[in-house]
Amino acid sequence: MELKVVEAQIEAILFTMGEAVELERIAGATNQDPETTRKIIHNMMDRYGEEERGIHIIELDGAYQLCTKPQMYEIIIKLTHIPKKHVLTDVLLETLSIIAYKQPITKLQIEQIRGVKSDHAVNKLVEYNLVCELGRMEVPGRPILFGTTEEFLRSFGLQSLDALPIINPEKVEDFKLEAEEEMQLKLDI
Amino acid sequence: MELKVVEAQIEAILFTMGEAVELERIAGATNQDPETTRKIIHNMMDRYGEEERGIHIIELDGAYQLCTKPQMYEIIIKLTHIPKKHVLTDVLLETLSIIAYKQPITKLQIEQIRGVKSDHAVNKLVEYNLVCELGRMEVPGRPILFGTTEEFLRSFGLQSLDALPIINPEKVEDFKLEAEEEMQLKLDI
Amino acid sequence: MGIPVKLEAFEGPLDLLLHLIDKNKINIYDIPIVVITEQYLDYIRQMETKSLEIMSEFLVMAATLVNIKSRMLLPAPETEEEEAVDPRQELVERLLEYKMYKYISEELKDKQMDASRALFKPPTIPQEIADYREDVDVGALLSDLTLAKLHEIFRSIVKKQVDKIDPIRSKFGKIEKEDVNLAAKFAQIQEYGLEHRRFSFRNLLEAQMSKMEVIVTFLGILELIKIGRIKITQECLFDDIIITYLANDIVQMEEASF
Repeated sequence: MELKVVEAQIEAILFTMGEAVELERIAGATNQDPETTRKIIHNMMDRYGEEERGIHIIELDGAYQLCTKPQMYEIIIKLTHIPKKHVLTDVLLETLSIIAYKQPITKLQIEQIRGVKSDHAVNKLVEYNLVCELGRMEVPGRPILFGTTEEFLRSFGLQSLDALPIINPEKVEDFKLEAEEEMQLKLDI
Repeated sequence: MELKVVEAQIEAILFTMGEAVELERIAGATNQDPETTRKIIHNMMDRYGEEERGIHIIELDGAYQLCTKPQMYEIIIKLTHIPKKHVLTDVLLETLSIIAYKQPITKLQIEQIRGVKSDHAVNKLVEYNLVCELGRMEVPGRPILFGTTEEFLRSFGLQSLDALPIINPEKVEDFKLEAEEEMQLKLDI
Repeated sequence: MGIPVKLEAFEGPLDLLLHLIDKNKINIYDIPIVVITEQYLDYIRQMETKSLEIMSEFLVMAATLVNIKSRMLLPAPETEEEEAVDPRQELVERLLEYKMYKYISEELKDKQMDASRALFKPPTIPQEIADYREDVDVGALLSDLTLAKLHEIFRSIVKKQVDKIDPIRSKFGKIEKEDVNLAAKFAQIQEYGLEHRRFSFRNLLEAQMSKMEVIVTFLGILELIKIGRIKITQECLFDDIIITYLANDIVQMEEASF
């Protein structure tokens, strides 16, 4: 087999495995004898080292691993420190309002109200520190109960949750009547 | 900064992050303007593609990710067990293609095209992270709008939604001709 | 008919219709409604589906076909300006659109096969970097959001919930769920135990009428083990479990720790 192809295979193996892979396993997968494989890998190591590359191959006790070069550490820090843009999407707003008014509430209950899986939205709100875990519900499975944080109250200048605007029970009644009338209309046609 | 150094930095970033990284973040970390960064990355993509390399860079809707070349698959499965991706049933594929082409789309609109209830299919696709909520449609009832995710692009090897197979108007014509040719009986009322 | 017909599973009414058109090798633009309608109704008759919802979707399509059929039998009304629209038009359009997506989903399937051969690598961010969490500026995040708006959003969700309740059907009577009396079942198992002393767990479960009864019986057995009134033995793995009743009387459920 052509040398270049074997090199590509070794690169792919080390990339996918992530961890250190023993020489014998690499040799077995690429159908080369171990000694040849070792030479090929060392040849690759030299090239990775010489060239301006971000990654290189290191040897660990007869095993090989791909990793970033130490001098790249700074750039990774820089990347992870770039502030991400955060926005409250409709999905997040909706989920937040349900949690604010219905707390303590489980993920399942939120999903029942919204009609769709809401894991992602709840996790994001937790990440944004607007929502937190309040404990667990004492039913089978012990699901987590969610509620709003102090940060949430502070942001809205609320002293406590009691200060949240209230949904008027009469309003709900109105909605019901409205819906009934609409339905009646449809039936009358 | 020397071009080679920036390239090495980009390689290190993509390797470390593993997942898709947005162009803006790469540009920010490497201190380049986005357009220059984009050119550098595309240049790298070409080189990775041409050279006998085991890995290459793919683009996903303005983000970039490192992965193995498809032809390396056989070698790698010799070494490691690769978890099976979700096998999509015909129902799920059908629903997914409607969402991909018609997004943003509501459940009701999907059902109108398919002629059957599609809750289960949509929920499964959301669960598999192939489909997500995009917001709400501003009509009475404010139904949820669905669209495809980055994971969808990745799983189907698409750079962006523009890379979706095209529904060619000629294809419609083809279907018609096909049917006519095959026609053995032309019954009419 | 007497001929066993193996019904294929159709995803929905359009799927079935496409199959019929395909089977008869006819042009989708020129569906012979009479033939297709008859075959369609035939399929529905043979269909064994317990789901009313699925069935009703097929029936709606059947009704549409019958409707088209009847409209085609009637003479087209003479209008001067408009050209009479073929009643099949809308159906053909829907069918074509559906057929397109079926075709596309096959294309996507191939793409997925190809794409699944590319392998990715999990992130390997050094721990100390991964631990870094920038503070989210909650103030900026909520800058456009007022309490009134939050309230409005919640109200519209509540309204949506209310809308979902069908005011007509919600007033219909309910189908009562069967009532399994836990206490009675608990006593019953013990009576059975007093009488038989050694008995098969499997037989006991098989004697139950419903899933709910099986569950309650199982719970009862667990409780009786816990309070030491029975013991169980099993010869081999997956063998039947033999229950031995140890006590000489019956305890009420209140005395047990349910």
